Amino acid sequence: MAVIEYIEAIRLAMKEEMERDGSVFVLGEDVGKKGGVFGTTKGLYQQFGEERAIDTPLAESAIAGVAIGAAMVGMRPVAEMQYSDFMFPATNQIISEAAKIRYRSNNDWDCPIVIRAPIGGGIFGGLYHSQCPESVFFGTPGLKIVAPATAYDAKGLLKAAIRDPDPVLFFENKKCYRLISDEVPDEDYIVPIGKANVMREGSDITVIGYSMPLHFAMQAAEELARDEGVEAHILDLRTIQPLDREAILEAAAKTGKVLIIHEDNKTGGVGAEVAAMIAEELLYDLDAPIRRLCGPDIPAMAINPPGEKHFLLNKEKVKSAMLELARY
Amino acid sequence: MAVIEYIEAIRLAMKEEMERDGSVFVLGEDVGKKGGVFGTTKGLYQQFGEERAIDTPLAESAIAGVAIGAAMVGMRPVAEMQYSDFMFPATNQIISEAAKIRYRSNNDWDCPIVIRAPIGGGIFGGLYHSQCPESVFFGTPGLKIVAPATAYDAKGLLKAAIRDPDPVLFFENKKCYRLISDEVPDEDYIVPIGKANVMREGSDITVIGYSMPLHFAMQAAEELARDEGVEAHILDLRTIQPLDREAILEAAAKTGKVLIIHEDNKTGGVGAEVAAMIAEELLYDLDAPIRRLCGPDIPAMAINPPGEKHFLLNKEKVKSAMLELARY
Amino acid sequence: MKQSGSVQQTSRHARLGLSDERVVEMYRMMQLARKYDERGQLLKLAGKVNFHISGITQEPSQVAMAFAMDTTTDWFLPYYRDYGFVLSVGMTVKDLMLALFAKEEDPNSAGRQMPGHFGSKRLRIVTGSSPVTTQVPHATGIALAAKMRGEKSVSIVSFGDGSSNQGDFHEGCNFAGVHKLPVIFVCQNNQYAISVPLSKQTRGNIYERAIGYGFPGIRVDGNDPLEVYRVVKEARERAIAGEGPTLVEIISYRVTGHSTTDNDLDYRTKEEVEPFKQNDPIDGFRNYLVEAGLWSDEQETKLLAEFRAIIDEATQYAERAPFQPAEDSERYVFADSSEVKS
Amino acid sequence: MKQSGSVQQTSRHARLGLSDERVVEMYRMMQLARKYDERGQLLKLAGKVNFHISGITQEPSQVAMAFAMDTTTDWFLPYYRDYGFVLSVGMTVKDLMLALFAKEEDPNSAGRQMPGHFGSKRLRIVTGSSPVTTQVPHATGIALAAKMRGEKSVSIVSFGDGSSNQGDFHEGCNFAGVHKLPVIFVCQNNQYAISVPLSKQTRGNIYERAIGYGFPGIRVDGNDPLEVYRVVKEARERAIAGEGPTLVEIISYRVTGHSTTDNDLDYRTKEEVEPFKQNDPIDGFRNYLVEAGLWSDEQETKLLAEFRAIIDEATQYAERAPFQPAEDSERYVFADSSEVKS
Ligand SMILES: Cc1ncc(C[n+]2csc(CCOP(=O)(O)OP(=O)(O)O)c2C)c(N)n1
Ligand SMILES: Cc1ncc(C[n+]2csc(CCOP(=O)(O)OP(=O)(O)O)c2C)c(N)n1
Ligand SMILES: [Mg+2]
Ligand SMILES: [Mg+2]
Repeated sequence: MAVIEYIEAIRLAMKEEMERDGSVFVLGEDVGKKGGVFGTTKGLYQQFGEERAIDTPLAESAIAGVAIGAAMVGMRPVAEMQYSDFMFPATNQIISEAAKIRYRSNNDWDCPIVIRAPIGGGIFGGLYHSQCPESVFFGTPGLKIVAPATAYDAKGLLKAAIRDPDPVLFFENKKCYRLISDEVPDEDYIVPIGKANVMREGSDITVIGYSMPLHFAMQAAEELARDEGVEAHILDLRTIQPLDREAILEAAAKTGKVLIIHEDNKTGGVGAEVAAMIAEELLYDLDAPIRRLCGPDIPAMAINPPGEKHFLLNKEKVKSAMLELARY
Repeated sequence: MAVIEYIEAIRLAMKEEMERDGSVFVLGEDVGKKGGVFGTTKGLYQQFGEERAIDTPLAESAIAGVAIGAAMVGMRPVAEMQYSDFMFPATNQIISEAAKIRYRSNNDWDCPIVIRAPIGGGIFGGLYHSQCPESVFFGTPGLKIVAPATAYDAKGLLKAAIRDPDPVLFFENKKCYRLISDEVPDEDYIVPIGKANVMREGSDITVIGYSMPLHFAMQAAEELARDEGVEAHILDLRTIQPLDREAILEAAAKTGKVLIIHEDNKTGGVGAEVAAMIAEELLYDLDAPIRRLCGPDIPAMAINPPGEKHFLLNKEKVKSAMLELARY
Repeated sequence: MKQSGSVQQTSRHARLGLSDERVVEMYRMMQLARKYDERGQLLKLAGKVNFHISGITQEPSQVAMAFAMDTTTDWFLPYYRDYGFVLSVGMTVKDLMLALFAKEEDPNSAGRQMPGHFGSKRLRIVTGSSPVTTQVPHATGIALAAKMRGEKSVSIVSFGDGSSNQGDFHEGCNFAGVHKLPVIFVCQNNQYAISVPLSKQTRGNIYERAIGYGFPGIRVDGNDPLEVYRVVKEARERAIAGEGPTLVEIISYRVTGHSTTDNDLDYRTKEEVEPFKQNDPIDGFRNYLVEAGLWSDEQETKLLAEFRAIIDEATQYAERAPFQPAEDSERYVFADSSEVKS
Repeated sequence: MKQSGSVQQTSRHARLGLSDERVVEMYRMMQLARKYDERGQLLKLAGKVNFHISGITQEPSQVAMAFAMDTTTDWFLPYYRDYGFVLSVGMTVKDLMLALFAKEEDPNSAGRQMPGHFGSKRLRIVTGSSPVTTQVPHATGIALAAKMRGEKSVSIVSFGDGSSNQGDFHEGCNFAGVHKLPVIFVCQNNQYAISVPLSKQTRGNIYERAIGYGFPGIRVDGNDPLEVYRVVKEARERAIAGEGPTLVEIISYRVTGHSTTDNDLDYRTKEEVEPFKQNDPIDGFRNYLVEAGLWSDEQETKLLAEFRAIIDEATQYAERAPFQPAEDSERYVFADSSEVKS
């Protein structure tokens, strides 16, 4: 086991899958010779050649559409959207095509593509290099959506996504790329899609979330345990579609006090569904209203530091919401 | 006051606004000479000429993008997407552009467009002529989204949308077009965006929804009142973004038993946000778990009659959910 | 599709490498498509089905493009009017009828999709949807896969004139151009996108758009199926030889309404349509065969009787066939066993 | 922009209708853009700002296109490298610096957007975003509005070579072609889209794409700003005369990395870049002025001093200026008073 960066975990997953299976290839803007604008595909071009690490024209609908075509005849494309902010031109290909190919053909055809896209802010990327597009694709049946928070999960989920028989959106957090490192086995493994993970056991409050903000919750939980004697139970959804209903209900029931966190805007976000699920099934087990701490309902985060900070969650914001809930 | 069809209310709203304001025009596929594939724009071409009832090339991103450009310099375009299923090619223009123009320019520029799109099934339209795309756009700050259920609201909300200084998605229900008729004043009026409407007063259960399924709820409510003595309180959201928080909480508090209905898939739909809102604010006023009755989580409805029926809500399905809740 | 039979050096089809049998078979497919299509219209009129969309007068060129391809290696991405195309690559009238009646046995979608939304992996017909032009990048992606795997396979994709104005046309063509992929883009230009005439759709020539992508674009008269055959065959040869894509614009005219829900007299006149109805390319092709000594009135009578029987039987079969059970409409959102292959 | 001054019949600029003063002013704008740009790079190196994106060597053609337009009637949709363009239509170095430092007083976005995301209603510069090519249909829509209102106004929009491969390019151009709208589409072809060279972006000639939309497409050497001026001016005249759009492809070469976060030696060599650096079009234009007797070394020295002072002052001002307060980042999601106008 080695401690590696989140971005390296993603890179390794692609490299290993490309070694394992000749039908796996990557395509996208600048993913070839340059190795990606973040360096996520570094070395693939050199190792596998320009035919399997394809620098595409600047056209996201084609990136998705070409990947879909190739997938339908048996390839396993991993398409990169340079920033998730730039995947909207591909929406029609993703929602009308990828998501519906199996269904509309009554299982005759399938579409095993992976679409990777970096989400989230905190890199002074401003309005169009920081967004979380989850709520746009969440709620479209036929799509699986994963959003790992750790290097371990990133590698295991990306491998699972590449091997999955259905289309998977892989939302990697660009702030996690170099900030998050953890232990990743040297051997081949996958993290199953659709399974949440208890990151921390606790009995006072439950925090449910995905991606970067969970790290704030983990830090806050340590401080709250130390300073306030509050033990937080933290559930990482990992897969946001399909949601791990069982794990969510179990985690909520465990403490009866639920805080849901994500960076995507609050209204219409994944957190709304998680809350609705709990409100539908566990109402009488709750000891406090279901709280959500999310990005504000503004179009995107400003690039200026006060604006960015105002938008983003951080340890302090999460901690005070957790404490408030514990004291409720 | 005359009783008119829902589709006629929409047509009249456009006609009257075009008469009132020379900067209002309509554009879209087949909206001119043919008057729209549903007939919604009938007569506008004849009355206002081909320059104000523009038959566009088959290109939704251009329809939205051209409308946005014109709106930025002071026009009031009403763009039609022939079916809401076909608005996805315009997603980038809607989410990246229309929704963010005011915000990104710090209020220097604005984008007063209306995008009309017919939603919903029940016309044997199959997978791609029946969808409800609300969840895709819901949760994108900067967009207003309305979805009227009655002719009165359709006319008043479309007029309000056309006069609104910001982009409005106007989701008209194609099943309502000819099925729903109600009284509409001859005089000019608007229905304010952002205000829900109590369709029926009741004290036993609360039904919250929008668009076509509300008519099932109204019919079911009459039968339940007559046969079971159950009085349903029915709230028509009318505007789904921004949601009328106050009205939702008031309606939920009124009976303590909430059923949310919509035709869009359950997971990630508007109903999730409504449930989450209630769970966040009103937990202790509830006498039953918050229930949602929505389209199943399948990509879209089949065209064959059993498949379509299976997908859609109807009076019976809504009624039994209402009764179950009343008896809870 | 292997060619056989005696080659008559003087005839046009022989010069194109088409045997007498093949060219007669082409005619059969055109007529079969036509007769199916006419029945579809009748069934809608009779209220037996909810919807039908016609390819009338476009069949000869559709058949010709199919005959220029290899059904054992190539991939087909037809659009909703392509009855002539799909029948030529192996779909049966019964299959089409099952789709028209939206029955479970429909191989295209088990009656989930509208008729005209073709798909059959067995026949190498790629599943299609309603939003237009999305299939263009798919065809490019399939050609990319063929190139990556070193397969001698060509993908061919149809779409309308209106659809050529979508972004996906541009992006799909351009991508194929960059990589010199084995794909043939066929625009079936029937002069209308529902009610919108060509003059309101574009001021350019669609075939000339290929210039901007660096590959050949060719305009061909859809009423001359042998010429369509030649053009598509040459495009296929170029593709196989690694010379990249071709854009083919087939000129026709939509003589029916857009679909059975469209009243075309809302936006055009009978007078405009009539000459095109008169100049039916199926008649033209039959005349060619008759002149070549390959077809006779008796054969025609026999053929029509044969097709009537086929279509009658298919109609009855499809009408009686069961729908997919309601519960099954929830199947296949994802793979049944969503386990990861390893 | 009115022209004045004595016309020297023999000089190129005079033949184009450019006065000596105007042509000197063009030079000033090129240099101002260059000097601002160089300072931007330095400020990033010094860690004072987070990001800068360069237009170096593209300024002369940007200035030329702006000078061919009318700042009182036309609409401008520049892209992120268009410093030469926006300075020429009235934006100041101080405005640019305020954007670079993301300060509240930035007229483009109050420091919300990245630098290079221009917008100022006062200056008729239409607010832009990061996703490329979305502005192309906007320019078409603005031209449509001009046509509907009978205004003598032309919109001009810039985008890169890579961006010309987006669907929105196709759709926006085609729509404008159909309606013969007064819009000029300018592709600033600098041979790269970040790391992707032109050869991997398209096999066609970008300017020839106009053929497919039925309007003229013209390729012009970006190192020859007077020729760019001529081409854009003629395009504007055609637009005003109701003759429709023009696509102009300006050939340049991106000598810097894509932005300050890009190391271009990851994908190209110094040797490839060097000749283009040497062949700086600003030098070329200065030589032209010197030969025409309009410019001297002293003037140059003075100009550089003047610009240094302007840029120094703007930098200091912007550095000290306040950010938009955090709470205000929630403003302007919708109109402040979202009341309906009636
Ligand atoms: C993206 C999208 N927008 C709108 C429609 C509705 N629609 C169906 S067919 C059609 C016209 C297509 O015209 P064309 O491409 O010329 O093909 P034709 O029907 O004439 O063969 C339209 C607008 C659609 N199917 N997809
Ligand atoms: C839709 C979209 N996809 C990706 C990006 C990321 N991106 C920013 S600039 C750029 C390259 C643009 O190349 P080109 O159009 O040639 O302009 P240049 O930067 O060379 O001037 C890319 C890929 C983007 N901004 N928008
Ligand atoms: Mg057509
Ligand atoms: Mg470039």
